[in-house]
Amino acid sequence: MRIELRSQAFHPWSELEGHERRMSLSGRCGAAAIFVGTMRDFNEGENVQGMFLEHYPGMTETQLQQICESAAERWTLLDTLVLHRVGEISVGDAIVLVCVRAAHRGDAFDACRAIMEELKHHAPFWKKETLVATERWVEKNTSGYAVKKS
Amino acid sequence: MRIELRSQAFHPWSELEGHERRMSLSGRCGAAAIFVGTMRDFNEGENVQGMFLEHYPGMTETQLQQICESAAERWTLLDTLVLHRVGEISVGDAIVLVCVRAAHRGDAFDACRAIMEELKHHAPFWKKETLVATERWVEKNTSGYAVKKS
Amino acid sequence: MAVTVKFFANLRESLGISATTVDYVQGMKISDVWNAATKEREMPTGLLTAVNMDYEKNDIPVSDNDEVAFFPMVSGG
Amino acid sequence: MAVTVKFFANLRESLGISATTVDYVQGMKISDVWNAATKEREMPTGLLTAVNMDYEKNDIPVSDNDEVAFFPMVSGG
Repeated sequence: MRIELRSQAFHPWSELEGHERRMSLSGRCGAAAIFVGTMRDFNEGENVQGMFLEHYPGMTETQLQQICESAAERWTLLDTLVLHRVGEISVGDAIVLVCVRAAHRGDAFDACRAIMEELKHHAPFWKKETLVATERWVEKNTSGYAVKKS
Repeated sequence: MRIELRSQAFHPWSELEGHERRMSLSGRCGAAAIFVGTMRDFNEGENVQGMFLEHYPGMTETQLQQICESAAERWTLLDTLVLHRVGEISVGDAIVLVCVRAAHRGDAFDACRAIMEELKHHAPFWKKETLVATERWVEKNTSGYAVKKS
Repeated sequence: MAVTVKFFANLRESLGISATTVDYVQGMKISDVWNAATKEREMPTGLLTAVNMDYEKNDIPVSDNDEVAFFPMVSGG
Repeated sequence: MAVTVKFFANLRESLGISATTVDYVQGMKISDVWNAATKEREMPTGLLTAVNMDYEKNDIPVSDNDEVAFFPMVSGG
């Protein structure tokens, strides 16, 4: 289990490559479920030009740790990686990377999803978006879905 | 949407890197849900030393295409990538890579999961495992979960 | 006037045939194709069937030049 | 004899304070910490509270040297 906050841009595929090399599970791992959240240039109908991601040093790491430990108790996992950006973020930057490896796909999928949902709702991060002419704090999470197609 | 069968080993992170470069969604993409299935050295209690993955040329590609199109109708997606190995496979090799990109995480997660489940149950692939002293065809899919912890 | 027949995986191995053709007969169904191709072998239970690369669950009539495939449960991914 | 108080995000901006300390008084609760730290400002609805970096939903008593944090709904990931 590895949890890191990053104040500089990171590259998800290189991180996965490096993590896998350091933490090889060859032969035991049958499934990796990965989520990468990246910064869009729009949110709730507005163009977004940049973002500041505030966090609570100490508590953020503790909460992420608890979230990953709770997933490891609930599902049968081999390894969990969570990277999360903090500070100034540009459009297209990766904000969060979660990679869960397990022997079986159901465990990997369920745990990766649960970690992301818990992170969105409980990890102390706050996004301040820079709009064209102003800034705003993001005061709620989205449901995670596009507006339903008819 | 890109679907490919590969007869040679592929490296999931390099593939994701290359795919993202060719099919950039910068700014529009908020979420990538990725699944990588790799070959374990055990299955149903037995040591597995190698595997041959048979497929039905033509039908396999058609079925994968239909599976991805059906996901694209059901969820709001930006892009789908499916790579699947065929032929001789070694322990630790990636067997399948699915990457779904969307504006929102729920769409990406649900579609990635659905594509994998459909693929496991409907795409014409057959695994023949080489055990220590013998070979066997895998005649059913697993549930995708480890035996439940008590 | 022929129907192409394909077999995969352990079915291919147990029959010793990967592909063959059978004469097309007006009104012939999937089960007739099986019987012609396998010399009336009993069809194993749980077999899947595809006609022209699409799954087909019922014993429907086939057409001239169709490709009919028989195979066991799939196990990819 | 003090309690550390922290504020985050738009709450930090609107109060103009990121961190402060208040005197610890025997039996003081989270709401007393808020009142002491904000000079009795009304607590916005929907605020989250943490004591020593763990979420706390009830207005429980705090202890000397505790760290109490107030912040709006989170929005990471």
